[in-house]
Amino acid sequence: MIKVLFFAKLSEQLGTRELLIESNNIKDTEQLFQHLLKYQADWSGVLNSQIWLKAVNQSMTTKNVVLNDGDEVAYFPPVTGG
Amino acid sequence: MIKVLFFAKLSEQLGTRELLIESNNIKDTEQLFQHLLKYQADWSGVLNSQIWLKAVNQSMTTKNVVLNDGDEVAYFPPVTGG
Amino acid sequence: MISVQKQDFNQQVEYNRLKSKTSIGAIVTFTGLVRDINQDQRVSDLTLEHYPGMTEKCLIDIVRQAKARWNIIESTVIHRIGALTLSEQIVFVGIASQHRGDAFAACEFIMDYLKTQAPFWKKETMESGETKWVDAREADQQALSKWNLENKC
Amino acid sequence: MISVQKQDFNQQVEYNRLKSKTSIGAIVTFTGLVRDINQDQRVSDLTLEHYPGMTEKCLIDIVRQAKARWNIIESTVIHRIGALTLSEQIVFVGIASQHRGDAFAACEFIMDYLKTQAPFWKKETMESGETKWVDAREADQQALSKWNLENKC
Repeated sequence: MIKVLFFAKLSEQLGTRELLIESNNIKDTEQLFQHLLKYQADWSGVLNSQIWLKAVNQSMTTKNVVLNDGDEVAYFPPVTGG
Repeated sequence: MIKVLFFAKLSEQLGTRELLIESNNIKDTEQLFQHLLKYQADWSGVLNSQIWLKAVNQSMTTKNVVLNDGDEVAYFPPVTGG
Repeated sequence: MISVQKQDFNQQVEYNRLKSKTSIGAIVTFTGLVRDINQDQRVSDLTLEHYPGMTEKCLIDIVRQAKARWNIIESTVIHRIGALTLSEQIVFVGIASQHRGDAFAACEFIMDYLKTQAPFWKKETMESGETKWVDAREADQQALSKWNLENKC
Repeated sequence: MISVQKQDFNQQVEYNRLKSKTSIGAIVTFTGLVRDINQDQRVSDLTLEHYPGMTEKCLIDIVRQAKARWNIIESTVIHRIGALTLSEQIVFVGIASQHRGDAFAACEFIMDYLKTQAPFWKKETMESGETKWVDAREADQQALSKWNLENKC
């Protein structure tokens, strides 16, 4: 299983904070994103509406990362703390 | 009269904190310094031993400044507060 | 010390914690507060969301990078989460060093880094009652660029 | 607020004074302390001499120049004089601004300026009992040069 997390505005727009996805057919974050685009009818609109940041196992990355069972992938807007 | 002040190490070495000097023959800070060099036997050694800073009427300056009766001239080492 | 917390913090307590050794000659503190106007709108409250686990990991990494660059004797980073009102304290960064140059640079570096890399998000409630997720500022990205970072959180 | 004083100051009191308006989003404080080692010698005490009148004039001018360069909502500069022991507070500079960039820059500018221009002198007593006037540091001159000052005190 891949644990997928959404935060802040993205979480609100998708109406979802956390998902568990079967990892059998998902080799990397590129495939995960393609999977999420079709996950629900309106998700592609939200996911393509702006650039979201991505963290794999709690490290931000802009690369395509190979995924293994148990990995955690998070998507979120640019951060605004501090 | 010109009020002359010495601070910190310079004051200790000259053994003087404050002097009042007749301003009649002293037109500017260059003449004042020449006057101080001869003020006491050992003063030229101290005054020439390093570069001292100078403030005229409480503003630092490296220039030769014209002096008037009532002016205040201070000499001191590089500052070390903070 | 690193903390992500709901409760408020106290300037004197944090200052005293930093002032722990006789080798310390300089303490710089930064405190971020809820401001009344942001991006031209009047704010009355805000809520801070975060990514539990990653936030702490990211703050630890930021402090580690600061310690690799500057001489730091003590450091503190506190970031609050949850609901905050006007003028409330959001974030505290404190650095104690021998010399002021290190303390100033490390404190500003940590804030610049945190602002663009640590996973916190602000949602503002305006005086009008409307709520709005705060947009990231280009100025914050620019502030970070001056440090020539290789790795980010 | 500008003060040259013998008595100690309190971090929380000064912080609260700076945190005076809802437009403030950032507070940066600097505190300088008596360090145990200076220029490779173990220090036990120090005495601060100053030029009464000129010191205050100089600090006012430094703050005025900082306000001309950055957005400053509140500012405080306190410098102590007289006898101080190890770890005692020497100087406090606090800046409150809308944004952190102004607060950091103004606070560091004031310290860099004060260090080379304000007429204070430190005399240290070493652990050995020997006393010594502190030498000015080349690093402080260099720190000042980055601000491209036109007029000095």
